[in-house]
Amino acid sequence: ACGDDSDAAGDSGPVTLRLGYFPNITHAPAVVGVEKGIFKEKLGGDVTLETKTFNAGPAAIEAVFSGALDATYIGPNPTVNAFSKSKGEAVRVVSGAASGGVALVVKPGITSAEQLRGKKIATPQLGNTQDVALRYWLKEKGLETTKEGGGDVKVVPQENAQTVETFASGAIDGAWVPEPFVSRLVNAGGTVLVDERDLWPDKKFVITNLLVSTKFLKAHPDVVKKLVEGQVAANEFVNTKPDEAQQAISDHIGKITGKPLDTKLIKQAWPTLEFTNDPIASSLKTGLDHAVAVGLTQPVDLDGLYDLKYLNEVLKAQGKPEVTQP
Amino acid sequence: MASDTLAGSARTDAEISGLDALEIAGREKPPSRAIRLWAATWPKFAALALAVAIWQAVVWSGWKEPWALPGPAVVFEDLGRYALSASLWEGLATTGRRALVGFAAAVAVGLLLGLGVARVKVLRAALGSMITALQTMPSIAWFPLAILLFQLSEQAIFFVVVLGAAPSVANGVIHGVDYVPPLLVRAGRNLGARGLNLYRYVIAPAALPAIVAGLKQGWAFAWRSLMAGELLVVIAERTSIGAQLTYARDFSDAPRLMAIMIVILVLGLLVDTAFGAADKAIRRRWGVLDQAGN
Amino acid sequence: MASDTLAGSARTDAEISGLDALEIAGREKPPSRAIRLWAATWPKFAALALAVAIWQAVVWSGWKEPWALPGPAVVFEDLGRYALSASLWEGLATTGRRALVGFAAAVAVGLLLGLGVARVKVLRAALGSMITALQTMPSIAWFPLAILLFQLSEQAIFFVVVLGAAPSVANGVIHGVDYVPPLLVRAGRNLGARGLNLYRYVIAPAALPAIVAGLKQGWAFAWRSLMAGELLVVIAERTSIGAQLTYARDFSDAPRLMAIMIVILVLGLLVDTAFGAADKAIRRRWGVLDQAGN
Amino acid sequence: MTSTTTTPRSATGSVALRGVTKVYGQGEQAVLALDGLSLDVAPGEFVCLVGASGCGKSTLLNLVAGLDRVSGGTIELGEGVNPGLMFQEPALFPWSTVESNVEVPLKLRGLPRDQRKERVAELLRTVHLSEFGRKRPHQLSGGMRQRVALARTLALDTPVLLMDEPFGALDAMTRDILHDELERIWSERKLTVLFVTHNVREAARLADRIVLLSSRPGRIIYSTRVDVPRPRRIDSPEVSAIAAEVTDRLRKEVGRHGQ
Amino acid sequence: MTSTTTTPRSATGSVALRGVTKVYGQGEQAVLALDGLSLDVAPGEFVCLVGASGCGKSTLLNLVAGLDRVSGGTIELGEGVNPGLMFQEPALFPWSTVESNVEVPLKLRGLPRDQRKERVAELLRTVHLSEFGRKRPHQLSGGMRQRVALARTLALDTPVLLMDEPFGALDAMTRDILHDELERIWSERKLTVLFVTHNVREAARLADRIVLLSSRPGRIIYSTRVDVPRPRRIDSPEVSAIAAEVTDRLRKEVGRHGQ
Ligand SMILES: Nc1ncnc2c1ncn2[C@@H]1O[C@H](COP(=O)(O)OP(=O)(O)OP(=O)(O)O)[C@@H](O)[C@H]1O
Ligand SMILES: Nc1ncnc2c1ncn2[C@@H]1O[C@H](COP(=O)(O)OP(=O)(O)OP(=O)(O)O)[C@@H](O)[C@H]1O
Ligand SMILES: [Mg+2]
Ligand SMILES: [Mg+2]
Repeated sequence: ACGDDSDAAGDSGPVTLRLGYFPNITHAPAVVGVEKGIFKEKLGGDVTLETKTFNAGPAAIEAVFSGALDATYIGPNPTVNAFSKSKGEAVRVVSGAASGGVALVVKPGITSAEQLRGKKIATPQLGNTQDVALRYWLKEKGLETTKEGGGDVKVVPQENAQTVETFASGAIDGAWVPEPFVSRLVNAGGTVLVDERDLWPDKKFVITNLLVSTKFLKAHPDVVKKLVEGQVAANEFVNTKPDEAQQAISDHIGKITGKPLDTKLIKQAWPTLEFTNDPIASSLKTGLDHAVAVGLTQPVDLDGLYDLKYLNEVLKAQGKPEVTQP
Repeated sequence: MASDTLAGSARTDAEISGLDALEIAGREKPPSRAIRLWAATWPKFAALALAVAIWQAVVWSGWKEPWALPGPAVVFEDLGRYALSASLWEGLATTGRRALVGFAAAVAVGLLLGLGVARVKVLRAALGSMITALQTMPSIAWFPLAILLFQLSEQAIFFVVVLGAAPSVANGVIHGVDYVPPLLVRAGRNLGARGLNLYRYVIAPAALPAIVAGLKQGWAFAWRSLMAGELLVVIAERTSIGAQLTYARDFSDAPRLMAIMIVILVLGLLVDTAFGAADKAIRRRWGVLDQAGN
Repeated sequence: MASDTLAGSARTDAEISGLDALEIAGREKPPSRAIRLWAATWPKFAALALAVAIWQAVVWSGWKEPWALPGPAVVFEDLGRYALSASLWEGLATTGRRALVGFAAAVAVGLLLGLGVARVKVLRAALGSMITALQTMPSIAWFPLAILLFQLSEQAIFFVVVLGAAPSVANGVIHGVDYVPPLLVRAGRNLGARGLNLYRYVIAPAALPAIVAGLKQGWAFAWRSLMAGELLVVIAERTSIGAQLTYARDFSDAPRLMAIMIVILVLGLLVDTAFGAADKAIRRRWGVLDQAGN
Repeated sequence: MTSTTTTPRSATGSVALRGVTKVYGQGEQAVLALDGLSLDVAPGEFVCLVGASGCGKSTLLNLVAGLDRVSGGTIELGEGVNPGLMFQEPALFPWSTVESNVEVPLKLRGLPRDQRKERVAELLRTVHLSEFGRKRPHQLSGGMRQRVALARTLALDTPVLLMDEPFGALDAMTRDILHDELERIWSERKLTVLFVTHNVREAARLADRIVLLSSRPGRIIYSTRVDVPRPRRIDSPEVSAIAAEVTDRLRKEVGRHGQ
Repeated sequence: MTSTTTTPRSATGSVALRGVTKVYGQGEQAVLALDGLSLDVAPGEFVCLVGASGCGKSTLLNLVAGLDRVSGGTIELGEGVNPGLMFQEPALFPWSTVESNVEVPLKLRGLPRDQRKERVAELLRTVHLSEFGRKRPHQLSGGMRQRVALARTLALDTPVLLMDEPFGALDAMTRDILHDELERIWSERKLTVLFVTHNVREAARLADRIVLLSSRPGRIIYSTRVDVPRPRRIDSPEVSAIAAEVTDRLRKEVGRHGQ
């Protein structure tokens, strides 16, 4: 494992950075950064970049835990799980990547929370951000839910792919899901009842952030800084040349899945997402509070999760506004 | 102790190789029931102790961080908590019921399919190879169809379980029927067994060992399909082992994951014990028990 | 055509039940190779045509929206596009290589494990029941361990495949060895076969049918484990059938999903044909071929 | 190979073979086991088949029992007759006890349970295995298995019995006893018996007629009536004389073939 | 059950049984098959065992061959002697051709390929099955299978041969021929033979000594030397006389048992 072989915090010698991400629209900066060679360029000749793609968070976290991965783009839930399960030791968030892109899509005809009474609403996974967001929102609207799926509104956690199938077949009445599933449900005849951005201050909440293993961060802070540079540059690219970025995403997904993703779908989902370097730490914290409020988790201490020093150095050097370190 | 031919003759001793010695040792009559029980039990405990010891040693070596690879103490502590919680027992109840119903359905389908394919030429030509092909289809490929057909009901889970396990059972039946000694089939026919009676009196009992083997493989397929299928439908207020397994992984909860793995292993052991007893009974009847040395 | 005893005697005709008639029909010598080939082929095509026809009928009935259940035309069109694209062939190459290597490893492990457990009493007592228990462990439970042990390399995938398939192979071996007729073992021993030679000349060939059956089940387990394991990690933009299957589902791409299912079925059919040929060769040698009617 | 289709005859217990030919395998591998064999067995007749090893005796019985198809010629049996065949090997069901093995044909005939039990006990007594009813085949000696097979075949209660070396694995005494039993049953039930044996004295002891088959391909080369009055004794001079004559013929045949 | 441990003797080919007891099963199910049987076979001796069906003859051979454990007593064989056993059933390997079946013991002795082929051909000639080398067991007749088993046992080339009704399924002529062959091989190679048969004439034709076993449990009740000079003929008056005497004894034994 290359991550462990240079324990001395030296910056010399060849280093391999093993980076994980999902071939997915919410991971656009990662996909574009890899596809367009932005990371390679920023990391320079001394650092070899190895990329791995994942289908779901747990495997990525397992890889980080086992030392098979040095950094990964990942959603807020696995981030919290990795941090809390390792008692705050294993991982650090060094940058944000994306915000937004989540909505409650329901069958046409449902126009208010009250109409959801007795209905079945899907979420990606019990206790994940979307699940919590749905339950908290319902609670605020005075609708009870239970962890086991009972209550006024029946919450059914299931894989997103399956949500599309069950929504299409009429087995569920709606779903609180991230992109690109929002767009896909809309295409399957759904209407957006709640755009989650509307529930957050500044319409911002984290959907993807960049995580590095603490070990790697300690051993190669310089490499992490270069990685963050790459992330910032990738976001720059994504935000300034959306068409090219969308094409790159489509091509990249095509390489892995054997079929390029329809750019129409990407275009449709694009406006709901915001690609920002700010990890929006407050939204993660708030989300956790909500989870505690709806009785899904015990309080978790997130102190020390964020290490935004490098991000702020990079932003400062580029004359961009820094983000607040919580 | 009785002396014997082999011990009494030097040449044999010299020629006996390691494995042979074990085989012959196995053939000796055990002096008592207690010793027999002990002989059957201690290797299990030894194996278990060895496995736990190696595990503990690896953990102590500091090879991986404790959150990546928790030690036995942590896992067994979590297992204890898990065993005291309602979720294990409720999960077991739900999953166990589904496993039994699904497996029963799979066995029914598999037996019929297997018998049909094994003895009816046209069916064999048409479906024979399809059975293994179906067997290789991963459960998730059936999920969309399951949902189309059964929506979010338990039937969807059973559908996946049956599609996973029935081919295995059918293959066991076909294999068994294919290798029924022709002499016994002839004997049965001559004794007046035709059609269904031939199955009942000759083919089924002759194929029984292979059918039991097929059932065992089918159980494994059924259980694995169930573990996947239980994610398909998380029915209101009903927790299940399959869902708990995935949640443990989703939450990166290594101790709980390993606790559930232990539960699955224990269940597997229990089921195997049942199959093993059935198989042993058959082998005793057929007179092929002694040779294997137990 | 030759007349025969059964046709020549009215009593038998009257007594023959439906199934029996088919069996007897099967025993008649086919007049030529062409007709034999035709007899083996038409039921397959008939079954295929029937399946496609039912599918088309369901689609035409408008039971489900076309994007939920696409019709044969759409799927076959997509299959054509898929077959012309590089991704199918690259995926097949990657997955096929993994399947072969993983299966080979599983067979090696399974055979050794099976032989050891079948013949060494202590091992059987210690590990016998564990084999089925391991078999029931779903692949996803092994993923964390696979990553711990092998990081994100292909070995992690092989690990999952071997853990999935080896128990199945081992169970086949154990079953085969358990049912070797004791008379043949005695004959072998008396002819001077001890230790390894006894395996080589008696036990292995006698258990071969059951071992082949175990290998077939093992292949199904290996393939399913592989389909799951390929999601574990996608190495350096390398596409694979398993990844394509899951992504097709993730993207709700029903036609592509069904196209991949067809590819998997065809692969399964090919593999089964190979196993079937091996089995038929064995049955011909053993003289148990005729009875099954093909 | 010529062949004709025929209609069943009415005489129960009669067996008629017309130009029966049997070829095993195909092409170069083909073995001509029987070549145009014709044989008429009258109802109630006891015919012993004698012939060299591999000359087609078992093949013939299998064909008459309807377990194999003739390659040419026809075999006619009385209407509704299902001949009982005692195979050359015991062919017992290894998964059942001795009792259950003998019970199978009774069950298949739908006999009620108590009648079955009674009949099984009676048959096991006939073959002197009453104490072994609850044993399994693998716990028996070779000769015992053969006797169980005999009991099972007798349980069929058919008018035509085909027996393939039924007493080959038995000692002389047990065999003598079973000869008497078989003769008794045969005459009581007026059975037609086709009996294969290598023991020429046995043939002379039991048969109305002895038929000698030639070596591959099997054809009838000699046939003789045994006119010794019953009851006969296997070591009586008359039986010995007949046996000597048949042995002589057999010797000539095998000798001819050997050259 | 008493038992003693013994040291191997030196005389190759000798077989010595001392108070051999064999019990099958346990508890109530137990069957006493042999009860304190003692028998000495000198090197080069041809001993025939005769006894009623189920009296323990096959059991005895299995014990001598080391395939089963005695329940009491000891069996001593010459140093390094591995007796060849021809089972009551052919026990051929169904997956191999006739040739390969016969070749197995030669392979296991590590004979080079061309010597093996030669020896197999010679053995198949001995049992008159040269044309059937490439067939599989299921394509043979019962008697043919038995002859293949004989060839395979002879291929073992051991000084002690145990034969369990080796010619039971053969016609008289083939049997005569094989008697001659066996006698030739026996005298050429100075074999020790323990030969189970139900055919008392066969015993008188072949044996130096005939041993009669009682019915369950098996014990030796009678033993006689056959002093007829070789070569003998099976239908010679001397052989017949001995056979008659043994039959008489056997009859008495079975009769006694029957009461
Ligand atoms: N299934 C088969 N396939 C090929 N050849 C066969 C088959 N069955 C029998 N034969 C051949 O047919 C011939 C006659 O065999 P059959 O068993 O009828 O002889 P048999 O007269 O009963 O001999 P035996 O007295 O030795 O039992 C033999 O040459 C044998 O090799
Ligand atoms: N495996 C076994 N389990 C229980 N009993 C057995 C077993 N094998 C043999 N016996 C019993 O031991 C006795 C002797 O059997 P054995 O086979 O030695 O007889 P045999 O003298 O060879 O008879 P035959 O002439 O009929 O072959 C019989 O009563 C038989 O039932
Ligand atoms: Mg025969
Ligand atoms: Mg015997």
